[in-house]
Amino acid sequence: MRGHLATWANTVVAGAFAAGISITMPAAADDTIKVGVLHSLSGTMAISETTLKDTMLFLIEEQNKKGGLLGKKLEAVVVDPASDWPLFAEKARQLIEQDKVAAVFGCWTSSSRKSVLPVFEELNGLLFYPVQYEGEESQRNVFYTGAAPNQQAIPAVDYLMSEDGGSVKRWVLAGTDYVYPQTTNKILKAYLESKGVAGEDIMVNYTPFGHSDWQTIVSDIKKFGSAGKKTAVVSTINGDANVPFYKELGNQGVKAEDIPVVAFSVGEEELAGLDTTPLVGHLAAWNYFQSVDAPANAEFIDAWKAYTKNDKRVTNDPMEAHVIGFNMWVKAVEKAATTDPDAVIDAIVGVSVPNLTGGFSTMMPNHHITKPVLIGEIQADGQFETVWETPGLVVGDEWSDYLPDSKSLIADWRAPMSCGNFNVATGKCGGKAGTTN
Amino acid sequence: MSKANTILYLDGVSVSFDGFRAINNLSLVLDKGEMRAIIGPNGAGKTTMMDIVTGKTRPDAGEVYFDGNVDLTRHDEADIAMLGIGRKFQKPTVFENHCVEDNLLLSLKGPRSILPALFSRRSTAENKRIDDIFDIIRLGHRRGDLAASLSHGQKQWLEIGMLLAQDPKLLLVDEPVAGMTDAETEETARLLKQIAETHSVIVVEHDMHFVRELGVKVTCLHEGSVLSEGSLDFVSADERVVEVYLGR
Amino acid sequence: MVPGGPPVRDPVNDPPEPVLYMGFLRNVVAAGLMLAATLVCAAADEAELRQLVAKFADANNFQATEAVVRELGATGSPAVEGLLTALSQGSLYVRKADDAIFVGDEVGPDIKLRDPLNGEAVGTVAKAGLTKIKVNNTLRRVIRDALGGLTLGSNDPAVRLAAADTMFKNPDPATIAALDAAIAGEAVDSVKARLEQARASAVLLSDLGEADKMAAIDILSSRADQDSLSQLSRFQASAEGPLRASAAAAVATIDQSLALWQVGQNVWYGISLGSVLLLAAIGLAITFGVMGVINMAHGEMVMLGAYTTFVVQQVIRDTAPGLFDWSLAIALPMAFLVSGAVGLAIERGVIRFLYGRPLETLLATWGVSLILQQAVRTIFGPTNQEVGTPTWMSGSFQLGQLAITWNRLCIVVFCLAVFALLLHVMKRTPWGLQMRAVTQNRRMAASMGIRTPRVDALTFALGSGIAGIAGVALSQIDNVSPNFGQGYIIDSFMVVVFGGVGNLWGTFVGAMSLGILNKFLEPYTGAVLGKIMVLVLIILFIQKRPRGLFALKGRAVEA
Amino acid sequence: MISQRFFAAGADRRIAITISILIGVAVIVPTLNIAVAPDSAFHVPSYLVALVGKYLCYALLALALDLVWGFCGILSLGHGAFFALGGYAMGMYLMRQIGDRGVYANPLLPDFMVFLNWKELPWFWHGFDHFWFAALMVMAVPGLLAFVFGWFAFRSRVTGVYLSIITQAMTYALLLAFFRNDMGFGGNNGLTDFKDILGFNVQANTTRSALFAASAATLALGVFVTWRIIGSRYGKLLMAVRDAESRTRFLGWRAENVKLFAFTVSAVMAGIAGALYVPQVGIINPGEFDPANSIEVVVWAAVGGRGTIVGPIIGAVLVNAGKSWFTGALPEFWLFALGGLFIAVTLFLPSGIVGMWDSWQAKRSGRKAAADAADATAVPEMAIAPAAIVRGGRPAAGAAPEPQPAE
Repeated sequence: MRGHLATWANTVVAGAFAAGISITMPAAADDTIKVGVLHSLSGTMAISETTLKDTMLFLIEEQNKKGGLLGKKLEAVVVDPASDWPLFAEKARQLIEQDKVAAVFGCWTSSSRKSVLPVFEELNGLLFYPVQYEGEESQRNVFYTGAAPNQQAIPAVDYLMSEDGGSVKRWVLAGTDYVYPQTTNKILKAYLESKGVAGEDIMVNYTPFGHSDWQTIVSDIKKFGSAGKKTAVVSTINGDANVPFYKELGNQGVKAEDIPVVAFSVGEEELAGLDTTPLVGHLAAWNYFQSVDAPANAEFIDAWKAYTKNDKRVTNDPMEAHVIGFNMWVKAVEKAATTDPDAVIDAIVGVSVPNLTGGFSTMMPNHHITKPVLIGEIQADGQFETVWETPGLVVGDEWSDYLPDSKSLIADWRAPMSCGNFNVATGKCGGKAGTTN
Repeated sequence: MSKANTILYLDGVSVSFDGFRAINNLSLVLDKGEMRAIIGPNGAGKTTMMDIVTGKTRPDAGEVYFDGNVDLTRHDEADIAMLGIGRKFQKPTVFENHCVEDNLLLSLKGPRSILPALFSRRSTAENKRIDDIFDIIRLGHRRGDLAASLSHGQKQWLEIGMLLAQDPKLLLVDEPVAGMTDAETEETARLLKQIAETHSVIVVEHDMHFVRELGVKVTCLHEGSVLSEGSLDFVSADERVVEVYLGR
Repeated sequence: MVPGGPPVRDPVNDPPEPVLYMGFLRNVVAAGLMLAATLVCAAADEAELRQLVAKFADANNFQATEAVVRELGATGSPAVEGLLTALSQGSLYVRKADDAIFVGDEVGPDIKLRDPLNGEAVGTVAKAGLTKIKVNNTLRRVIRDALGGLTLGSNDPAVRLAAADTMFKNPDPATIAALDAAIAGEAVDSVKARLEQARASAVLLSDLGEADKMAAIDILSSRADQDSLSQLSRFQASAEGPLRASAAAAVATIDQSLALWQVGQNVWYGISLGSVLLLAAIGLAITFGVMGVINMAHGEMVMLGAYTTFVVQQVIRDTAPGLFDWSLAIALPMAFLVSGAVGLAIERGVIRFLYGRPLETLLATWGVSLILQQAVRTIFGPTNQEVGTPTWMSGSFQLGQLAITWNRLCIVVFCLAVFALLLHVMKRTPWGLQMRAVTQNRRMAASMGIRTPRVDALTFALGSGIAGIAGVALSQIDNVSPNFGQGYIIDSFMVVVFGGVGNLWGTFVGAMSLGILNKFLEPYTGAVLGKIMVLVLIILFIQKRPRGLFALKGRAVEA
Repeated sequence: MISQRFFAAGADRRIAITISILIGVAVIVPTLNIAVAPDSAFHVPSYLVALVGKYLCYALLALALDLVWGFCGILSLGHGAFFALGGYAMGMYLMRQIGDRGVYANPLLPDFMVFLNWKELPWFWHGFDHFWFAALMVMAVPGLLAFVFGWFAFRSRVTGVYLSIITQAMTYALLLAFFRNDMGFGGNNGLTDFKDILGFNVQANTTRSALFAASAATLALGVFVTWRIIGSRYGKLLMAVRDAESRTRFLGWRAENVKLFAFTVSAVMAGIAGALYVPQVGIINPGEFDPANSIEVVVWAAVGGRGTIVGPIIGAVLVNAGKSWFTGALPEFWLFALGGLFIAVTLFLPSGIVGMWDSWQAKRSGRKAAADAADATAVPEMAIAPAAIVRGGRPAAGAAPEPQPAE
């Protein structure tokens, strides 16, 4: 009897620790620098994030071809957080604590970023986050290489209000019901009202994730648009729901000339799943399009297609964000001559690297970067054609000027301020004042 | 008819399922302390009648009274069981994953709410009662075994034992000897007769030998109503009964 | 309608019959010419046109291009039609060498050039040697309006009708004269009616007299749709006196009739959503309802059907593009076979060992669904795959004030057909008889000589195959991605359980009522709350009828 | 009496061992984490503490589910909802503890309310600044939901797949509702960025170790409570309801109340598990309501062994450890491995790991049984695993498995 109990007890203990032991197994080799890749490869977000994992592997391979970093080879550590937010935190902890990665490139949704934030803060890791997001955040350990609302939403609305964009007077703000659209729409609403758009000329509509029956909403949009004033739809509809939305738009005959739809979450990858002929002319606002005519871009696309051995693989904006973020990190590590996070955080502000649209992007003290804003129209071949771009680069604005509570906040991670939410009105750093770790 | 001295009183009861009349204007009266055998071909409505008495099925029409003045149509199964009607199913239904003793323990008369069940200890009175029942159903040697391991006949007895533990005023026993050996059948008849000394009993059975052994008044059901009633000899002499059993 | 764009369903209510009207052709051409004559004093000669066209080379922003387009439109010359169409499609180029303008067709890395005015082939040039003239929405609109004026004289009634519609939506008092001419020359009644409506909308904005405007209000109120409503209400806001009153009355009438139509529209949306639910659930009604297998991999069967469609279309695109319109018809049997075969393999490999343990089938099929999802992800990649819509399924048509899209209509019809077929199989064929016999009394069926394991396997394969063909239809409205099936599995279970397990009609009524309920709630509560309310209603409904809508009644034998 | 039974033979002994191990783990692991130098071979890294702490919460959830599924036959596909509600109650407390240290330095409103322009704290957020209130809500909210839901469902005699599907509908509806930002629970992002719990920094190693110890101890308590429930007369009744519900009704028991009690207790346990989970993972968001999560809980219980007390714990720990390992080691293919595991378990281990172990033991001891018949009173725990006996009321003897229409 005793023997069997002992065996049984062993099973429990062994089971409990199996994970830890086996994860520790790949012992860290000292001659490599590890880079964590934290993108979902399964579950609902795999559709968007898998490409970013491939991008990172590609960039690391390219860097190794150039001789690595600080004389060492780079080594990618890929994990699958499976679109499960708490799993993101677990995996982030594993990457930093167990695998001792020098930096992590990852996350897509705001929830996943929010879930890993405390981990990066606690363990003093580095996260490069490549996706456009709602802003209202600046964290010492995170670098936001995607667009803040002022680098995407506001220029898009500006364009539509301009004569070129059709002098739009009436707005439908349609989004998936989560934080990014809610915040973006709040900012846009405040912005539109500041430009004299009446409340009755703004229609806000939210749908659940993965919404697939768009009949009612598209017909509502049509109705709203038939009031005689030029109408446009600003879509913050999340990835998955876009395909059925555009299919319904096409079928109900909503033409871009009549009611253009400008989207912030629809890129080349999403369009790859669609016949775009009926959608020609609908818009997207990004900081990068595959179709951008720049030597750097052409070179990147060729190398990417060669790497993936797939002539049809498209590129998109979050990929460019990773390219910029990765190059910035490389440059900062070279500048600091170490991968130590504190040194990299100090070194990276002000680092400037070429982006793929033919200019340079710079890491600002608020850990957001400068980017051009491009407005593109969907073409029949599934690509975008740039119809407008900002004359210069736009600095990512982490705290929106159009939200009453964040108006007076700024972020500056350089010493001596070193604060993510400094209130210029009160002269105080809110929240985690003086947190250096 | 007066309900006063009856233990069970059914008058004009009808019920139908999707247009099929399972019970059709059925009237049946059982006196206190009486044992009655109910026979009838398949589909005569025997089990449905029991469903009505025990509250499982609500009648579409008619009166069902228990103990003279309790309207059974207003109560559900658990209420009716607490009023003092115990039922044994056609297919022996015991708690297969409990030991025999626990089967009886759960059936013992007593409070039926959750908290007492959660904290109660077994009392000496309960132990005594269980021992008594084991004496009656003669399963004392199997008390620690899983009910699932009992033979078919033993399960039937266990179920009867569970009914006894409930201490009901009226027992409804559905085909107690189905699948039993002759010896077991005899034993069961003895057991039921012993029970009938202190309880009112309705026995539904096909086995005529068994019914004869019980030696009680017989009611023959057909198509949901009473076809014939009286002693077994009287009923089996009834031409209509012969007809429904043998066909034309 | 973008001229020269993809063939779009003919928006004419009564089918146009150009042949019938051959006799009037001359008239029509004459009218067209007359119209051109009224637009400009004299037809511009070709040299002048070429001069105008050459201006595109210098136009380096949208406004400049727009100005050129307006000038070209103002010439009224039919010759510029092709040129403008090409511009709106983005196939007008400037040759870098000499700033000459051409219409170009992409042929691989090169572009075949044509003369912008007479369309004669000029030669082929590498892409690098040309600059495309960029267009945007605003410009496309301007072009469309310009073409609207030009195409009023077209030979094709459909084109004239489109032109009338464009002019209706962009009323301009300056066009009244042209419209009058067009109306006078128009022989097709439906086109004439639209022209009159276009004229009426222009009249409301003009400074014509009260009588004219009254007549215009009448014409518009007879149209009674959203557009005429908004034009009338705008007019009402600015008008005075009797005009205002009669416009108000017209607005009220239209409002009322539109409200009625709205109910119809909601019913249609509901039916259409219901048929999507039904398609997704109907296979489950067999595997779950009839066989009792809690098949969590059902959604993946639907997904396999959608991927089969994708593969079929890929093959057709590569080998026989002409067959593309038939791709769905070809995909249907393929999807049935693929999903059916996978279902058969699952039944033989896993489920048959688990019969009688329904909750464990849940576990095993959950595992199967994970494997299938990941397999598809590994083979096809995680991103959406493009499943094209055959031309006959694109676009929409108007039935009164109901906008009905062809793909939804096809799905509704298809769904009813599948349902009818399945009913027929279950109720009228020997196989269906065996299936029912086996599910009702297995041992009896076995002793009658029915090979029950075979019936089990085929029944499961049938359910899976039906899920596969549902995937073909659903690929037309949703993302084709590895997560495709996940979106339908919960809804499918809700439908089957709501309708009553084991009853095909229950599934039908369940799907339709949930669909319609959802669509009636949506306008009031929004999509999210609407869905939550439907779920809560299902929970409450199950309290009322614990065995679903169409529960089998009777003396259920209970242990 | 209790101590006597506690150290009795057979199943009870197993419980005693489990509780001892859990309490041992609760003491030893934090000690090894805090007191032992990081370079020592005995040091338990914080990463592992957080990970295993998470598994223990899952184990408690699986145990809660097993109380209703294994012992009462109610297959709830919505237990994740109770877990998440408990987690939200705790998350609300943690949010309120942030006070004015949020990014907007608003002393009253959590950050997500500030940037969505909320002006005042919604009424249901009041009280959550007190730990006792939050602790009460951790139990009361899931308990109340389960009570109301169960009261209606069991009274209407909704059973079998119908019940399973409406529990799924419940969690799905809650998922959609919590996604809505208007609900005031932070929408998709949920509640995060916690600072303190009871005045201690949630990110500190000591706090994490304390939370770990609390989880292990709570799980031990959960095991104890479940064991006491199962061992009582009510526990017997619970299984009686599972095996022959109508029989219990005809014996005068109110089967709906029997189920309702177990369902409510189970929901409360799940809520507590969620409350312990949230401070350890640092976030609670509507993803926890995902029906797929609830199905996974069922899978854990089934893998470990349904209808046993230790089974779900082993299942939860093993499956999650496997998931942690696979997602790191085979990021592209782990779903194949996980899916394959589920299929293999159902095909080859129909009564789970513990069930298989027991039947193996039973076989072994069966050989000794002839010599040692006196031990018959010790009922092996396997006996209450329904999988081993009769399925769907059909005699197991010799009958080939066959499909049955769902009820």
